[in-house]
Amino acid sequence: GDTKWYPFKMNDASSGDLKIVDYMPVDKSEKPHNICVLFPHMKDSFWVAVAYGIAEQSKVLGVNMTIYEAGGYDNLPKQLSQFDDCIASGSNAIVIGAISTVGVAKQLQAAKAKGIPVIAVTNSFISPDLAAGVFVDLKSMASASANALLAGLKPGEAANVVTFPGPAGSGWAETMNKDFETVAGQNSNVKTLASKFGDTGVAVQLQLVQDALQAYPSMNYIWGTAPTAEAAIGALTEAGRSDVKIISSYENQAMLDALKRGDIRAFTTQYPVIEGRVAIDEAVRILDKKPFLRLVQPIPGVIDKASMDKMDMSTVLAPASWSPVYTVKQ
Amino acid sequence: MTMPAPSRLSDRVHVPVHQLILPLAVVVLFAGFAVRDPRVMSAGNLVNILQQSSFLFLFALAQTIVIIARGFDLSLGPTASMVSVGAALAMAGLAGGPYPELVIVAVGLVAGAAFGALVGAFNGAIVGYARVTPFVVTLGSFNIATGIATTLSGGHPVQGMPELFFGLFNTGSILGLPAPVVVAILLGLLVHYLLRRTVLGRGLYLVGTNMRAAEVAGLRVRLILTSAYVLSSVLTAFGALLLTARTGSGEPTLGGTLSLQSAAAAIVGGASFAGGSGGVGTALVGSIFIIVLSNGMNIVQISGYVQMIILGVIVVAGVVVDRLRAQ
Amino acid sequence: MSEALVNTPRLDPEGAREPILVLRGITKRFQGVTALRQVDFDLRAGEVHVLFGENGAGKSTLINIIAGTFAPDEGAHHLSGSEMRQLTPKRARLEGISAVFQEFSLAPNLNVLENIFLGREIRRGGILDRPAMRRRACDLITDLGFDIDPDRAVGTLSRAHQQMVEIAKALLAEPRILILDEPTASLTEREAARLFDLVAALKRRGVGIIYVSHRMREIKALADRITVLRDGQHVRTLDASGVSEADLIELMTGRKIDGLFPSISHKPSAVAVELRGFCAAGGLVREVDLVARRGEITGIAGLVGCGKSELVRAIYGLEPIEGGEIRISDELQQTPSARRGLQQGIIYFPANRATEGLALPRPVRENVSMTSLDIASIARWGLLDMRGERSLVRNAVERMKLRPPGLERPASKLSGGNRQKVMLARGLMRELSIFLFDEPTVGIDVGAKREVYDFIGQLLEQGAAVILVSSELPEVLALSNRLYVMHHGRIVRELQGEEKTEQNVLAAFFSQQRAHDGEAA
Amino acid sequence: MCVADPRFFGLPNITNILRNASALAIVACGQALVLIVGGFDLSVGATVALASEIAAVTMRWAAGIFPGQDVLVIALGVVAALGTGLLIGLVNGICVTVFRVSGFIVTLGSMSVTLGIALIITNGIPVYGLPQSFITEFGRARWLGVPGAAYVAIAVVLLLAFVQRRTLLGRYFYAIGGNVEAAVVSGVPTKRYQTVAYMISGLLASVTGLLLTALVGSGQASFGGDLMMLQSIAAAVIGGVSLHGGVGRVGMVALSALFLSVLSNSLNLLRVDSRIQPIFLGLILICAVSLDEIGRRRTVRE
Ligand SMILES: Nc1ncnc2c1ncn2[C@@H]1O[C@H](COP(=O)(O)OP(=O)(O)OP(=O)(O)O)[C@@H](O)[C@H]1O
Ligand SMILES: Nc1ncnc2c1ncn2[C@@H]1O[C@H](COP(=O)(O)OP(=O)(O)OP(=O)(O)O)[C@@H](O)[C@H]1O
Ligand SMILES: [Mg+2]
Ligand SMILES: [Mg+2]
Repeated sequence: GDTKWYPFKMNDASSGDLKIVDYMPVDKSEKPHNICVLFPHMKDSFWVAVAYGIAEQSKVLGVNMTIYEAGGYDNLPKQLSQFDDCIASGSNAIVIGAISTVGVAKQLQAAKAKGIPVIAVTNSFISPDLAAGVFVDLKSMASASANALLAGLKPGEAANVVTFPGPAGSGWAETMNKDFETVAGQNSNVKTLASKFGDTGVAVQLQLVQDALQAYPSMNYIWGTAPTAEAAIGALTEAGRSDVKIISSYENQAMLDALKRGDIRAFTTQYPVIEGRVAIDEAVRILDKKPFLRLVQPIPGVIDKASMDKMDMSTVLAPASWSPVYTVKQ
Repeated sequence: MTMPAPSRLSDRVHVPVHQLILPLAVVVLFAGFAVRDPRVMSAGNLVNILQQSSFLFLFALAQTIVIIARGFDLSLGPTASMVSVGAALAMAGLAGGPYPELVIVAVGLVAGAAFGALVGAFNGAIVGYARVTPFVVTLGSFNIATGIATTLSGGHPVQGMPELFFGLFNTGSILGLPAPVVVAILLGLLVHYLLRRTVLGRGLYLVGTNMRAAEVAGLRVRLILTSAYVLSSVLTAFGALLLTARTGSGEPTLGGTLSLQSAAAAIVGGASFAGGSGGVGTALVGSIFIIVLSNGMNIVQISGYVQMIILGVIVVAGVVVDRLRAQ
Repeated sequence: MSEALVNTPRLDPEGAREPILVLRGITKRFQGVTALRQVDFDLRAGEVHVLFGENGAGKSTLINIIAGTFAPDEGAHHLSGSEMRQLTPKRARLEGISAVFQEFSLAPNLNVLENIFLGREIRRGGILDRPAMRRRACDLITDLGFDIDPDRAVGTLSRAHQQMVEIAKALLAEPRILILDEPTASLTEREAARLFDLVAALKRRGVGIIYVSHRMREIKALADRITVLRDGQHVRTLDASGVSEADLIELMTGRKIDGLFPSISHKPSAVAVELRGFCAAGGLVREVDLVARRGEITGIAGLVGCGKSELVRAIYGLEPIEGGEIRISDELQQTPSARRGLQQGIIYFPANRATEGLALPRPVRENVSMTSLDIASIARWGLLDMRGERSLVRNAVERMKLRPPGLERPASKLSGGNRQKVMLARGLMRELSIFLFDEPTVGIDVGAKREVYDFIGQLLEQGAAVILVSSELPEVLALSNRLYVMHHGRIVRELQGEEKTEQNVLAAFFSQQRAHDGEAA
Repeated sequence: MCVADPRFFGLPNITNILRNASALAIVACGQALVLIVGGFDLSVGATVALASEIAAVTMRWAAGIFPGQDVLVIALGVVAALGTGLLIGLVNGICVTVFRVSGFIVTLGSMSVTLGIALIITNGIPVYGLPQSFITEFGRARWLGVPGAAYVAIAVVLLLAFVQRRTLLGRYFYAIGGNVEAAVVSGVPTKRYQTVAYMISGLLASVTGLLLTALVGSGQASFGGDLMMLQSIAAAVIGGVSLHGGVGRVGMVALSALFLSVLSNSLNLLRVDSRIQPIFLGLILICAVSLDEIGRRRTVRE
């Protein structure tokens, strides 16, 4: 827990304009506060990375922490119930990775009325009732990966992209997809052939990729979620389409491994571990009435073969040996 | 929840002892959690449990109605999503205009109920007239409703509903009971009356028990089946409206896992897929059982995946004990 | 009768006198109900031992205990001298006990062949030997003289044909003890006669036979000994010779009943139902001309499968009509339906209570009021008047002498005869003038039968028109004023007054049968 | 749809369809057997997931102990996965027959438990480190242009079709589903056979778990979504299996799995918008089954 990750360069977006700051956590919490953490799920290494940051920072700062996961993005009612249960069990602060950015708005008001600060982590959401937010700007995430695509483009090379943004109706998939298309579309050589929405399981994405290979023979770029990339690697090998390049819109363990093997071009990261750490730090700052930032945003990084070795991966993913803990007790 | 027990309303039929097992299990479970952590019994948490139960209760009741008619509604979840988006769009669309909030909310309610009725009529007509297995019909409309919900909303939550809507259906309270609980009680009483005191309700049980005999006895079987699905989907729509008021937005994925959850609550409570049994009471007991269980586990801080294991075991165990006594 | 069927070794005369089955002090309880209380029973090789008693007396329960389906709560059970503990159906079958169950042991989704061999499949090398099974089954069916297609799904067969399958199934193995629980309940003379021949042959072979029936004629013809049960208790076991019908009935009911059939006075008046060139049910009913008048019972008799059921079902709108005219009270009907029929005062009581008549798990009250949910004293604007319903239903079941009379008991917890009364009580709920009965007394005891006949008699006095379809010949002969005989979908005879005799009916059955066979050849 | 798009008949596409259909058909056949005995198996999806993970974890572990001995490693993984499926089926079967609780509730419970275990074992992170030959020679292998999975599916379907028609097991499954009481009084050990049906279903779900693991190259908990469970029931019911038991043939179930796969593949190939696709899917499904039903009724009339 005592890896020295700070100071960490982040955007302070509290005022509306972005300001780069060196984020510094507090040393210790004044009291062992009870912090309730709500996750959409813990079914992939991405959320495990956030959990890792949260658990580690809770230990370092000396607070009590419990994580509840809702079992998936299609379980909004369950997250709402968990939110209520958090309030009922007397938490001092709530850190939430919201399933629906606006779906928990009403819950937020209830928490605010009870004086419980709510900190949004990882999943972006803007609300006056939020005490603080630690999440990446999805637009910058999408444009980072679009830029990675553009950067890799040889002069005059045409890119025919099929995007696999994630589940329809999730909001984030739609947002990222739109921004990716906008940014990538600035280059007239880049064409988006289609967007294939689907759940972020490897099996589902595999079928989508396989069908897209048939439906769009001219496709030479795949941009999509981490499970898409994972599925696409096998599908491309099998179809003998080594010319198709893969860029992942976010990070997980499989992406790191695939990058090491050279199976994908790049993936973008929002440093989920740092998001988790900062979220806990912000919660403690608020509870201890210390100065805090209303909205901190990690600056998305593009990780490719070149940048991989220079980076501290423990800011991106949990160590392979770490097994998730759901509660930290003092 | 303070629903009158069915025994008091229905015709002097005394409740057999074995029907009290599951409610007893709920109490024991609750007491067990309360011993582990007194916060389970705090006033805040009791209201919380009531509120959470009232949503699941409405969906379980909707599912129970078709289960009584020997059917099954797989499309319940997506219907909830579709209603949420549809009603939110209707209200948000009018919100900027010159209409008073009350009118907008009324339009939203009517739109939501109409969306529900539409799905129900579609399901019911095909089940009743073409006699296709309910599972397949509602699997079809599961997909259709999912598609409509995401297409209408463009995948984003729909915002901009009038405050009155939230006030009436979420934050408001009567006699200390939160609005969703009040709505659930009212609808529960209404459905109880409908099932026990109307020709339609009687028909549902008879058709579900023995469709052939019902036909021979001159009951309008097709009409009854269609009405069952319409009624069920309208009830789902009300559940969805309450949830929409709770989330503050029309959510295209609101209903995700509700189809299965509602069926679980209905069956745990004592309805049977063989048809002809179940009612308001079983839906109530089933949903409270599940909510108390998951609320308790959350509060005593059992981690997510362990919760899944415990939930699975206790649900089966609860039903085993309940049914063993019945034999 | 073929000897191939009955290849049980002949018992030595010595053994014949020893009981092969002895039950002592058998008690069986179902939640709250004691179905059997300290019952003793024994069966000797080569005898027909009749079990006799009212509906619900415990006959089927006793049989289920012998066949290993139910475990007794108390009592001892000896088979060929050795005590049976924890008898399972499988074990009982291995011991040579075969049963024709009252509630058939058939899987509706399987075909006749598969059902006959259920639990006794012939295998070769772990694989079903279908040709061998087919051969055995066809031989058996031919031997029994049953007219059933081995490849038909049992669920599509009429109750009568299912009964035949059930009998064939029980006779497949060589039984040591054969149990027949109302085997003729849906059969007509022809099939029943074949069965009796078979019973006689098995008897000669030393098979012990337990026979349950509510048909007095059969009991007199077959029985060696008779055991009478009443309310789950053993009343008496007596030799069949020298016991009179009236004595038996008195033993069974504990009271005197004057004769099986009431005297019914027919006063035919206006025509209620009239059929002209009526064709229906996919050719099962062909060019039928029929008239039924108010104030009389119009009987319809015929062999199994002749279409007599289909005829009345078509009148009630349950079978597709393919031609001809149908008039109800002089009004031409286009497409009859159950609902419209009821509103016009027609009611139909199906032959199969379980599948078409009752919603068994529902309370008696709901089952009785099922056909009357559209009348004002039960429901108005779709809202039920519970008080009105209860009082009407109570009145109806009281008149039917339902036992027990509780309205809230599920129909499934009643005995066969009482289930029948629940269904018939529907006839007392609303204004009705035309009553279509299909086998109204299937499986019900002598006392209850008499009550059903009295009920029909009362209807007649009120000026109703009654059409009675029955495979029990004495019943239709005694009750009907005019009797139509059907054969292969057509009406072949109309018998009235003096002509209405058993000989004439049988002659009509069989002359037609011969003519038909001749045609076919 | 085939006319509209020549790519539909391209070999790679047919390979894809066959592979997807095979995975579904295998699970659906197991599901069909359970439905035929009058049960319900909601736990198949979770079983696919757990079997996938157990296989991957076992292989990773075995590869450490027996480096280079791929055949042994794979065999251990396969046995572990199949054992997992059988065990889940056994537990389901015992709960259903001994406690006489509906299959729906029992398997709902075991689905929750199984998925919980699957997620705890791996924390939802895919399990890598499978022998390469497992992926190349099994998962992505093709013989005569047809994917390996299709051979497995065909073998399973043929075997089960034989079981259904020619063996006591198949006969008793139908009898139990048609009328349990009749089966009991006819001396059929109904509990044993019901349990066997659940075990076969568990076993086949684990076979699909293995196929998907080999195809994707890692053990995944995400295989266990509701999707596989719903689709398996859908394939069975569309294939003519009655939810009330006693009716259905695995051949038709396999065909309807193929139908479902072709349907979603065609919608993708026709480039129908992802969000509208479900609407088409639902309508086609209902139309197909309604027409089938109406046709069947007409033939019955005639
Ligand atoms: N499975 C059961 N559960 C509860 N009660 C039962 C059950 N089977 C029979 N009974 C009751 O046991 C008693 C005896 O029933 P049984 O079926 O043996 O009568 P029976 O003599 O065969 O009548 P019937 O002539 O109508 O066939 C009846 O009161 C009946 O209601
Ligand atoms: N030989 C046969 N084998 C199998 N099924 C038959 C046979 N003959 C007729 N059926 C079927 O039996 C039914 C008609 O017979 P059913 O027994 O209902 O006629 P019924 O004249 O009313 O006789 P009953 O009233 O004595 O049962 C039809 O469904 C017909 O298809
Ligand atoms: Mg009986
Ligand atoms: Mg008949």
